[in-house]
Amino acid sequence: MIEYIKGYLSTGTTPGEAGNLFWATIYILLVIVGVSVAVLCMNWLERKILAHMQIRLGPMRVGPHGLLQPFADALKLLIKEDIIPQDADKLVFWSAPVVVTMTAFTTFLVVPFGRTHAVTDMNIGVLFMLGVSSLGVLGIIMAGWSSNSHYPLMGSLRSSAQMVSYEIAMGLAIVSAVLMTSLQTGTGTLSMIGIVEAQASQHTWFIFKFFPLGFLAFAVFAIAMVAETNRAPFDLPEAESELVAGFHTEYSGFRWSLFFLAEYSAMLAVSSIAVTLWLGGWMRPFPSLLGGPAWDMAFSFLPALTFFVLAAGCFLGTIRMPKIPQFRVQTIGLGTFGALLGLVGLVLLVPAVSVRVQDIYWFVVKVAFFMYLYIWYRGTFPRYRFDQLMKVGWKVLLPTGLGVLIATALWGLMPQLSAAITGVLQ
Amino acid sequence: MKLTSLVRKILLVDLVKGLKVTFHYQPPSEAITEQYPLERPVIFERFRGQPRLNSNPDTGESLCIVCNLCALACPEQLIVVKGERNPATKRKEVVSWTYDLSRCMFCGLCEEACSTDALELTQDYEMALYSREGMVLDQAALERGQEPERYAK
Amino acid sequence: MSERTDYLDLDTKDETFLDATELVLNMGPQHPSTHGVLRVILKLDGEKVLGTECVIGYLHRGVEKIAENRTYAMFNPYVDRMDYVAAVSNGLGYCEAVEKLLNVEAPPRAQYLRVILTELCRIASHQVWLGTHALDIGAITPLFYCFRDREEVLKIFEKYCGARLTTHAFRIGGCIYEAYEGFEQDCKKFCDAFLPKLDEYEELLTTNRIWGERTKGVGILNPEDCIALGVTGPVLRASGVKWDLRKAQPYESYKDFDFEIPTGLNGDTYDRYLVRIEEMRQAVRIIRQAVDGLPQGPIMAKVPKVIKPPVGEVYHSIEAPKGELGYFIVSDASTQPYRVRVRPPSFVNLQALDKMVRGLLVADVVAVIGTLDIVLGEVDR
Amino acid sequence: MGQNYLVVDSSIAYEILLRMRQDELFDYCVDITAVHHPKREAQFDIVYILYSFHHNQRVRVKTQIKDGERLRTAVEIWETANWLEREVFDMFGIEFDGHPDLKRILMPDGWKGHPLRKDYPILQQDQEWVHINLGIESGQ
Repeated sequence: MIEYIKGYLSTGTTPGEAGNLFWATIYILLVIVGVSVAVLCMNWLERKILAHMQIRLGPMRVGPHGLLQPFADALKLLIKEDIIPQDADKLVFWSAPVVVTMTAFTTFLVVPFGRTHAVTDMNIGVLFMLGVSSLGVLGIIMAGWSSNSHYPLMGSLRSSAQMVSYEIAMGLAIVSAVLMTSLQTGTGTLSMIGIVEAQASQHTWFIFKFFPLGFLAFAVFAIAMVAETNRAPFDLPEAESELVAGFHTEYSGFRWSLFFLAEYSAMLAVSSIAVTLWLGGWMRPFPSLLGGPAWDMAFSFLPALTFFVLAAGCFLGTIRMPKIPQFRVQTIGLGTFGALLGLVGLVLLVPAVSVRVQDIYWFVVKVAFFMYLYIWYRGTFPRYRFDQLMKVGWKVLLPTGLGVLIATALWGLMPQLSAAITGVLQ
Repeated sequence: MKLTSLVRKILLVDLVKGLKVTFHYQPPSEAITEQYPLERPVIFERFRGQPRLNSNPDTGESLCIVCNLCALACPEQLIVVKGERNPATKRKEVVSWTYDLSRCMFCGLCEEACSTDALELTQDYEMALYSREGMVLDQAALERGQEPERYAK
Repeated sequence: MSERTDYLDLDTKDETFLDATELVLNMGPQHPSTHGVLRVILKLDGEKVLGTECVIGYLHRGVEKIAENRTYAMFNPYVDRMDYVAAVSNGLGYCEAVEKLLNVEAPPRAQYLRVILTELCRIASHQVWLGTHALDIGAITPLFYCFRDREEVLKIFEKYCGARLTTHAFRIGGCIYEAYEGFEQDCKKFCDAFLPKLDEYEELLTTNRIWGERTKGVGILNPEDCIALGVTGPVLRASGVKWDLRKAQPYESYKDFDFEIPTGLNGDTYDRYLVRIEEMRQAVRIIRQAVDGLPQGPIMAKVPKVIKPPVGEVYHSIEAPKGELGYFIVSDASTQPYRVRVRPPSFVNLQALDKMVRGLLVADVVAVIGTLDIVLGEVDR
Repeated sequence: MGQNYLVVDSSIAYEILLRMRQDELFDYCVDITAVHHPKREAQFDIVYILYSFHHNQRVRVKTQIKDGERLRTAVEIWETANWLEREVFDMFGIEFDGHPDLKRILMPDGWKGHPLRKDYPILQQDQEWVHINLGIESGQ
């Protein structure tokens, strides 16, 4: 068995490429579990970070520092009464959250967490991701329409208009990144893994390529992706102060939690695209500037170090817990959690593990950065109005994206162009 | 001027300024949340909370002289004082004294009307109950003051 | 509830599936951003507002009827419950109206104390407005900053009169509570700490492009409409009418203080926001002057224990945070007022909603409701 | 200051108000309210509180009407009179001729009685309405 695993791991391909159905299934399960855990973490982190930005403490009662709050919430949602409005279109109402969740998870098929850590490496990976993730809007429209209520309907209409207009700007930004992959080899690639490898071979992340063009494309994408996932300041479809809860006003319990799950996994998915296309995917920072085995060694300690820091934070928390009997369980729990994190850190110190985990670690760190941005935006900005949102999409992002695309193409063709011009001149 | 504002607009200076404000409020020391049962709020001296009937600390006699001024001053007419003149001491003594906390709006008019400082609105604030019945306080309850339920084990 | 369909004259005769262009959206009474139990029925074309109708009265408690059955002193705590975020102002208006009826005047020290507390209350009220208004427009964080700073005001209230919200701070004829020890320092400390916080709110909102786009040019009221609709307070001033009862018909000791009346130019939501922010700054200015010049002396005028004003009637109004708050009291020489009429600023200002939101989008409706700064306790009384 | 008032006959009340608005520039109608005197023959005092931005002056225009008498609306003079007159109607049952939308404003639609009349006791309520609409015997 171990031999088999070792044998597979040494092949250095994704299960999709290898055509290995068994491993593909395992990877898919891992991805689903991983994404769900990430959503749970996001739930807690968002509440905590947002709370601290708003000079509050956030959840503090369920578990130490509210660490068990997401589980309590999930449990509550699961056992909550399942309400389907009387006048709802039952079938569509029932299937909408399923559609939304399925599309959100399907996109993770092609996300490369590492060179070999992807379910499959499609040669149209980016297209696949874009296509599937925009199917999510279908579920939102279904939810809004089938609820048979004004607020959800308006929410879903807003959502569809928003997604359609921002999809274009997003696409243009992506194309300019894809163009960059063709610079040295002459042929570009749409494969997610291929794009990261192109960045590796060009010794730069695409965000710094052709400065400021790469950065501009990235910025266009970064704004469009917030709009695409219906998050503040573009959270019009669920604008709480206007539309109560937007398209999921009539949903409750488990169905509502599916929407929640889908929203957060969509956020993770688009962040993964951004990371893959512009931030070097699984590559560690400065692979060429700080190259060499010594630096490799140093960077390989970072995953373990992160866990040690988290564990230390937990232990600090146990010390700062109120010293009263009611908090003994919580203190012990936090201590155990810290010990667990430390243990994971120790495991990560093992060279065989750390080599394999590094890729995932850097990918997750980059995605986490985007998640923090999402929360930060939400804590800071007011909400756009519908027409202004459209204005930003069509009048600012679309021309910028188009301009960046043309400029990238011209810049990329510079050697040929200059050769041609000099040829003509001679 | 126009150019600088344009540059600022393109560089999203206004948005970054806002982001800075929310960012620097993140340290837990900035949080103003009070963890209520553990941290008790500071109640100031003049707070108008749970009513109490004071008695003379030396003799233990009630300070109330059944003058009925508090009952007359109360906008909600929730104080009912019944007294009887004690033939022995020639003083009025309380027969029944009720205070309907459920209708009280803690305006403090009864406290101001009281001529002997017998009725006092204290700093106790934990008055929530599960039923309305317990809200009508009699003399004994008013003299005892608040005994908040302890949630701690 | 009894079903009514005649709220809006909907043209329903040839409404088929395809040409049903008008949508009737019922906003409230349970809705996140109607600031209480306001119910607005919107007639929409897509998201464009064609017309509105406000249904109010969900919080009607019959304050005016209660007044006829209470003595003058007893009714005092009830007025706090109308505009519950600016309870001190309500009490001030009522006490002054009765004082006018009795023909007494509060002693100077009481007048200064009243000014300090009312201006603190103005700040507190504007902070609640700012927080909720920003929340309506989608910025959730200013709410918490505002409430954090409002807490300091409420602490001063609690130290001064024993209650935080429904304060019952003043009595007819003056104040009953003497300034506690450290009152002046507390007020000054608050003023010093508050101004930088105000700049912080401005950093979050004033220059923010999203805030600007959401508020500039939204819900414009020109001065003529304002006057015709009887709109007062910051809403009127934002339209460019420089009218403030504190200056126009100074009551209490307001004539002793030096302060500006901020006015706007366009009368849109953004101007109203700026006017209120500036009003908070001016309130700080007044508080500083009043604390520095706080005279010594009695705090209560000679008022009989049982208040029995002569037969007559009086109308007195003050500049509450929301606008002109007036009390019309008719006395029949008994201990109870014969009739008390409250002229609530929120009620009259709310009437302007329809004019302001026609032609705007649903998202603007919540912005306009927020900018009117209504308190449903006062609208419905 | 500001306690001036004039009493006019109900038949010419509208003309007086119009004059006040146009000639005397009382452009801001502060409040419209009523006072009920059940013992008088003309039971109701209608009080218009006006303010002039030009003169910085406040004035009250009072007129008396009998129960059931109607008064011409002031909505055409001041838009703000709309809700104020509706409230007077709701609370006193005084009807205004020519009002665009005279219906109850604070009390629920279909409520019987006008609460601010003196003959309406403070504890009274429309039992029937409460029973039908809330499904309980008493709202108190």
